[in-house]
Amino acid sequence: MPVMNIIEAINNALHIAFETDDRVIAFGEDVGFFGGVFRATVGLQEKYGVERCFDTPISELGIMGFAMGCAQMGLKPIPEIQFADYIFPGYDQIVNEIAKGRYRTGNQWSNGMVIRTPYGGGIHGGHYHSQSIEAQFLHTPGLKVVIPSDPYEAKGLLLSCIRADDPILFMEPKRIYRASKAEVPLEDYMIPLGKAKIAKEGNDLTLIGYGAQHHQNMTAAAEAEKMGISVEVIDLRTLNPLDIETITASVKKTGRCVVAHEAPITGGFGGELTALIQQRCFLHLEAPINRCCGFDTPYSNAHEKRYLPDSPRVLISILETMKY
Amino acid sequence: MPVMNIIEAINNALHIAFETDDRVIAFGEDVGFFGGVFRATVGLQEKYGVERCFDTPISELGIMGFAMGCAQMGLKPIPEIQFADYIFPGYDQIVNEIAKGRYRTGNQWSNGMVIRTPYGGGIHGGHYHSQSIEAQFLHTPGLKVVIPSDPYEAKGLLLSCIRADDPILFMEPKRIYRASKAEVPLEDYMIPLGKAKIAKEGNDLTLIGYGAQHHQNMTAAAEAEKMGISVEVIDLRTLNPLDIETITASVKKTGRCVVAHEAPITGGFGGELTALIQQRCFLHLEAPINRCCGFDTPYSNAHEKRYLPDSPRVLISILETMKY
Amino acid sequence: MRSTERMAMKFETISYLDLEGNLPSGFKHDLSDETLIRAYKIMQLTRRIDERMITLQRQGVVNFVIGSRGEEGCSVASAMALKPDDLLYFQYREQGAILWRGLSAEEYSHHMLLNEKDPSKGRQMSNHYGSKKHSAMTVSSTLATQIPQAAGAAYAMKIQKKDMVSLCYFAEGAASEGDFHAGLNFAAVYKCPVIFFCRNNHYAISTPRKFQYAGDGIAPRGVAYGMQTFRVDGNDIFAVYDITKKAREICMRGEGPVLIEAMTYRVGPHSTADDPTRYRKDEEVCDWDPKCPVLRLKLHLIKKGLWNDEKDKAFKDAMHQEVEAAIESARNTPKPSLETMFQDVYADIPWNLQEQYEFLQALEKEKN
Amino acid sequence: MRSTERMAMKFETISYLDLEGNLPSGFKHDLSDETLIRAYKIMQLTRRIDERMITLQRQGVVNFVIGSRGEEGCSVASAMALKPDDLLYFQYREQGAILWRGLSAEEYSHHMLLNEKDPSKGRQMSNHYGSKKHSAMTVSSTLATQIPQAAGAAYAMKIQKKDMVSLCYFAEGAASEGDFHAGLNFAAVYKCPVIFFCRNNHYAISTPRKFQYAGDGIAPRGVAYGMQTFRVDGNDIFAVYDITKKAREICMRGEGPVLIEAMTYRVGPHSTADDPTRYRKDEEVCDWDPKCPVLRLKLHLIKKGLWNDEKDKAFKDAMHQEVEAAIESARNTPKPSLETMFQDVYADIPWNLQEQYEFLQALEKEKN
Ligand SMILES: Cc1ncc(C[n+]2csc(CCOP(=O)(O)OP(=O)(O)O)c2C)c(N)n1
Ligand SMILES: Cc1ncc(C[n+]2csc(CCOP(=O)(O)OP(=O)(O)O)c2C)c(N)n1
Ligand SMILES: [Mg+2]
Ligand SMILES: [Mg+2]
Repeated sequence: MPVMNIIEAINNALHIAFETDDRVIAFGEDVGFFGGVFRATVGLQEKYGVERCFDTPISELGIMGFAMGCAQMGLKPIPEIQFADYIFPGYDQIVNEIAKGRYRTGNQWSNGMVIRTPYGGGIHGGHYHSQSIEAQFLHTPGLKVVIPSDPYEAKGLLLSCIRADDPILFMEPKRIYRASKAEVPLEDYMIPLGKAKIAKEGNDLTLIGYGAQHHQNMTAAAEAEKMGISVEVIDLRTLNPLDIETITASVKKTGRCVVAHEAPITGGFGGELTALIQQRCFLHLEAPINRCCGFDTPYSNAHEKRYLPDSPRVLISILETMKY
Repeated sequence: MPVMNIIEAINNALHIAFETDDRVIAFGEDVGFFGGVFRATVGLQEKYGVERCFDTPISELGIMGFAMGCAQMGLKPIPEIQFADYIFPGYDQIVNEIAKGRYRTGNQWSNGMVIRTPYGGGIHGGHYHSQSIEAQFLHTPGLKVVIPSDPYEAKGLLLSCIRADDPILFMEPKRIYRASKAEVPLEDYMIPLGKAKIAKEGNDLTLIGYGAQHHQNMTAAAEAEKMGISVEVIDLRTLNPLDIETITASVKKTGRCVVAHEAPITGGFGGELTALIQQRCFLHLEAPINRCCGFDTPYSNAHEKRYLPDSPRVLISILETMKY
Repeated sequence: MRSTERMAMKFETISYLDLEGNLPSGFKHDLSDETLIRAYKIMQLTRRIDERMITLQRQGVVNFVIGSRGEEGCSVASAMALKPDDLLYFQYREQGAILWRGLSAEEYSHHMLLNEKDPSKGRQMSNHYGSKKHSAMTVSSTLATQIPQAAGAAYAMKIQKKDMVSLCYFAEGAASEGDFHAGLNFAAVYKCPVIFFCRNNHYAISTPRKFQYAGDGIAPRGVAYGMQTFRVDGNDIFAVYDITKKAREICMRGEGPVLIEAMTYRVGPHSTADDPTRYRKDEEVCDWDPKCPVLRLKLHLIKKGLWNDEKDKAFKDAMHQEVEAAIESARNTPKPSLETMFQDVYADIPWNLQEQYEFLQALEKEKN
Repeated sequence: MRSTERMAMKFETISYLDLEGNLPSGFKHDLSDETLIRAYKIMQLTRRIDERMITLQRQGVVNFVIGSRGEEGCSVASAMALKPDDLLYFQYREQGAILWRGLSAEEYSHHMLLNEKDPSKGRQMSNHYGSKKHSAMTVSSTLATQIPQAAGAAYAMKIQKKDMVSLCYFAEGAASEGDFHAGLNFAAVYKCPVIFFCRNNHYAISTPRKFQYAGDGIAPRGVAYGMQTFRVDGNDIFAVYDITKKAREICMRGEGPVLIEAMTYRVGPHSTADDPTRYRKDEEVCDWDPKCPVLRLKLHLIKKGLWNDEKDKAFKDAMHQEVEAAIESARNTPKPSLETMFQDVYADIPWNLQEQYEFLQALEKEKN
């Protein structure tokens, strides 16, 4: 089985999607001829023509609105937003239009599409090439959100998203685009949406994360293990719909929980997770659910390393929670 | 003391702000000559001239960007977004630009302004005249969020916002614009930001809300009282920065908590409140913190009454939490 | 074009039918007598439904109405020039087009009363019509969002090699939104077969055009995007029809999108929530009475011997009855069921919605 | 203007200086010899700093650089035409303008190395300069957002009755954003004294202009918004200076905003993260060598007897030394302190940031 990095796995998934379904099209800034600034769409225009994979003018709202029209006419668009930080000019089209399209039209039309966008910090990008935007999209009925954490997951989840019938925000952890490598089958395969993955079993504490953060979590769990703490690590994969069963089963087993994400703590998805867990596992909890997250500042370039909830910080949260 | 409704109190506050500070300007769609579709800016153009209060083209992103430029030149803009549902075309300007302006420029420039917008359901507005958008702005370092619940609060909080030096989203509960009446002094007065109000003291359970929801909460608390349950009702007033002290002191006292808001439960501000409270009051909690919120659907016109977490539903949450 | 100070770009307005109902001598068109009569009838139907809905709003039966009085020419004549499958994207004041497409007064009333027969299942405000079987996209309140969507839909038609265009209605106020810019620019770049139909009706709620733009209206923007552009008298159904038809031909020849700016006037209030006497003079409104598109067509039909007062009365009596019956039927149709609240958010119903539905079901049961 | 099929709006390009450095006979300008020499020096300084930063990026000293090679004429000559207080809003490729304003190589280097002397306290990526004392707004990565901001700032200047304009730089790619539409339209409606300066440099990263727009560039849009509009040769400092000065006069006469489209070419890569050989031919780039704005001005200065090879060498030697010293100084300046991370989010530090700061302080202490 070939070893791929995340970009290669995504590119591979896109090629399979284009090959197996001619309703699939992809577009965005620098996506066509050049193949995307991160090279995710390389080869698609060459192989499937400029009508199916093309460059757009620089307008995220245009990209989103255009994608919605394509979807309404039965195509399956995969628009790319070059950096997640630049998705906001298209925010209205996504949260008011694309997400509500099926409901609003009484199921006469729907907007199945996959909005691909690289997100997250760790690449010296400062305010506008580092943000983790998931929480800003997880308060939006009608929009699913999926975040893979490695090449194998990325390919299988992306293919599932493309073949689903809902609008889906597919956030790609750009920091580990090339650093994360795994064996990835060349064949067509899908990983079901809405199912979290128990990446490591454990009994003392449940550690929940997704995307690039998941790797920090795994490292922290390994460190904790050395200290005799058995951590169960969950990679959410799909944030909406959430795999509430896997989460509650785990926390009921361990009685302790840490949630970690890069985005600022206040108003982040960790709050939602905490609220759900404390409600469903209240009598099992032996300590408050601890959030290990980005700080409530804009993303500062100079302080990037300190900003991110890296594995040492996750470990601190684990220890704090164990000691409680 | 005259009795005013919320619109009158806001209008009165704006007149005082215009009178006492000539850097203050107000603009937005239909805000100038007409005085706003809800009549909040009536009389400003007539009294202070078209340069200080004016109509804009229909572009929320334009309104926001324009306001930022005005602020950078030392004016104090009070842009209006006609309905909170229409703030999203201006989302990028708000969350990426206005909120981060001070940080990004190293405090060379700042963007003090008050973005006024009517929000919330209960007026037969369907998807796009009913949304409660606060959570989508509470994950944004640099932006404060204030929501008054009655005319007295509205005037005093608005004047504080205008005189603060930060960008502030001021969300007005349009459902009770005219229904909520109170004695409001004609004089200039301010209510400090960042301080919640204990609207009713109680010992058995803490009920937290803001805006129009606060009145549902008060009704539910009165009902509960009849059933022998003593509810402490907190009106947050400022959502960011949050008055964490008042909240934790109350929950530590009561040991039980219900959080209520109109916005969909998933990803709403109730999650953040829950996460903070369970962490800070863990050992005092006798039941999980209960969220009584809007459902995870777009706002449906036909089902509006069932959608809103009205006082009967809040009461159910109170009883559930008491029984736990 | 030279770079020059205060450069002027002035568009003339194409108009054929005069205020007395005359067409220029020698003017040719391909509209049959039956089509003209139907156009007149649909415009009258549109007006009648609007009037009745406004009354019903006052009576509390309907929550909200956006009338199209004075602008029926824009919607009906543009729809006439298209094929029935061409996809319409509305702003909200184009009910004439969907009625032209054959949506019945009854279907329209079901929507306006937001009952269980409303295709949108009562979820939106009224006046947010849409019907897939009439190839008419459901209205969205958020202004201008439909413009890039219409461009995208047209792109799909183009690469699917359909004999189809999309037509996107919007008004001069909405044209200030960023979506307008993106939609027209994308369409021009990819030569999408889309007709952008702008109703320039002088007002955006209370805001007059001078606070909406400083140029010569919306038309010059089309030229700037590199697309073929026309300005027509929106109250002249012959001009609107002729130019929309031409626009469709341009699209189908692969020459890209077309912008049409139709000059008209919002005779009524913005909506039932509006009181225009607060911001404009009655005289201004009266000036537009003789320009009424329905009146002008009627005068034309009479001049051509196709119509007379007797026929008018008979038609109106029947039509009014039809409208009353439609409203009656809509009033007697139940509201959407509880479960529709949780359907269609996604293709399937996830656990959280299922839980919420069950909670609400239990609550309703308790109540009853 | 008649509504017509395939309507053309073609702008001519204003240019004075030819490729040999000659101005048309009889051409008059008000630029002193010293100013011309300074313009040349600042363009060379800009180019040198860009080159050095790109090298430092390869060496890992700087993270990210956006060079302005080939476009120094746009930035420097436009800044020359303004008053020193006029507020500049940048896209990111206009370092020439802030250097013209007097920002020193050392100050520039402090920013590029994101050290504690960077006015933005190292918070943004490098190449996001800004300096209040030079009336030059800090760059934001998010494209086009500065356009409506510049309009708003100009509005404030107008109602505060200042002798001031704002000038907003952006490029042809950014002009596709909704912010462009809103910014120009608002400015036109309120007659704001703002100059919109568009560098049309052929590419937006890899995307050539034909996928950016279908019209005749950006200039016709200005006309559509009802503002005075000019297209200039962006590599001719005399044309850029002359038209920007005219534009300022138009603004100060209260005639509203002006759009200038400067035709130029991005000679280098988009940024240090880009490899243009993947999407364009070397020949295309070479075509622009003789059009270089620095070269053309140099030839002109030589022809006028103001400059020669000897002077050039002496100037460059000194200037290079200055740049090296600047970089050295920046390299020796410490990074911003931990507390700067939590400052300036709000006017005051709220409890949550205070808690987070204390947590991080404790952590750092533990580490050391
Ligand atoms: C994005 C957005 N902003 C504001 C509104 C509120 N609004 C509804 S209609 C309207 C005026 C529209 O004017 P115009 O586009 O000229 O259409 P007309 O009503 O004249 O047909 C406004 C401001 C909205 N619906 N959507
Ligand atoms: C809103 C937004 N979308 C996308 C980007 C990513 N991006 C950075 S520069 C650029 C190309 C800009 O091209 P142009 O405006 O022509 O400027 P030039 O680089 O040619 O000077 C893109 C797409 C961004 N910075 N902001
Ligand atoms: Mg209008
Ligand atoms: Mg460019």
